[in-house]
Amino acid sequence: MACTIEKVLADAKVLVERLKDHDNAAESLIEQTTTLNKQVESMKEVGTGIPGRNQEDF
Amino acid sequence: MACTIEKVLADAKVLVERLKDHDNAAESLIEQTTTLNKQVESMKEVGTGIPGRNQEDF
Amino acid sequence: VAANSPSMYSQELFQLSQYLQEALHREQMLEQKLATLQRLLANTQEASDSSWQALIDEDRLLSRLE
Amino acid sequence: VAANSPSMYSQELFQLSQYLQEALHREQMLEQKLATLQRLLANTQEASDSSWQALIDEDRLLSRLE
Repeated sequence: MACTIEKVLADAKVLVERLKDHDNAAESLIEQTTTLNKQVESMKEVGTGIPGRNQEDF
Repeated sequence: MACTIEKVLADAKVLVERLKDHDNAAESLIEQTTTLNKQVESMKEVGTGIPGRNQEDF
Repeated sequence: VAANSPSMYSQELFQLSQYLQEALHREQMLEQKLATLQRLLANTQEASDSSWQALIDEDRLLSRLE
Repeated sequence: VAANSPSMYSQELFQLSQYLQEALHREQMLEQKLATLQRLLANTQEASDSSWQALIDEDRLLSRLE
């Protein structure tokens, strides 16, 4: 394709749109990871299940 | 700053460099997440600790 | 800078076009990695859900035994 | 297209400059999110390590009781 300013402008426009989409995708990843983090933290708090036992007992 | 082709070229160059760096950062995130995934999968396999008990017993 | 010089603009347009192609390519690679992260996190969440549910079930069982 | 027309190139250069500024800004926002993800994953790994270690310790204790 001829190297024109129109082609360059079109590429720049596409690049901006893709960066917006993937910035939004990264935001979703943060939400996903936050949910996972909360559950893993809760499991750490609960311990491994035997009632009355603390991890400090080991 | 004057809107010159040199400024535009400089910006484009910076953009390419940052995209490379952050593509590498994303690769590190994949390694980090893979490690976490393996551990969480192992914990699922091990169960919650009482020997001889299977999760199917519930 | 001779603003009306076609050959200078052609060189710079070419360089600019190269940068933008490289930026688009690199951005696509980054996007693929984000998609991979999404899948890995989903799998990890699923495994964590299993363990969490097992803790809850065990707790209910032990409560009934008390 | 009149290749030697300064005013056309000025308009397009301006638009191009705008796009690149927006791309740089958006890319910085994305980079911040990647940094946040790195921290969240590190915290999650730490909590998971604790639970994993507790499982190992419990297993050792139960082995000695048998």
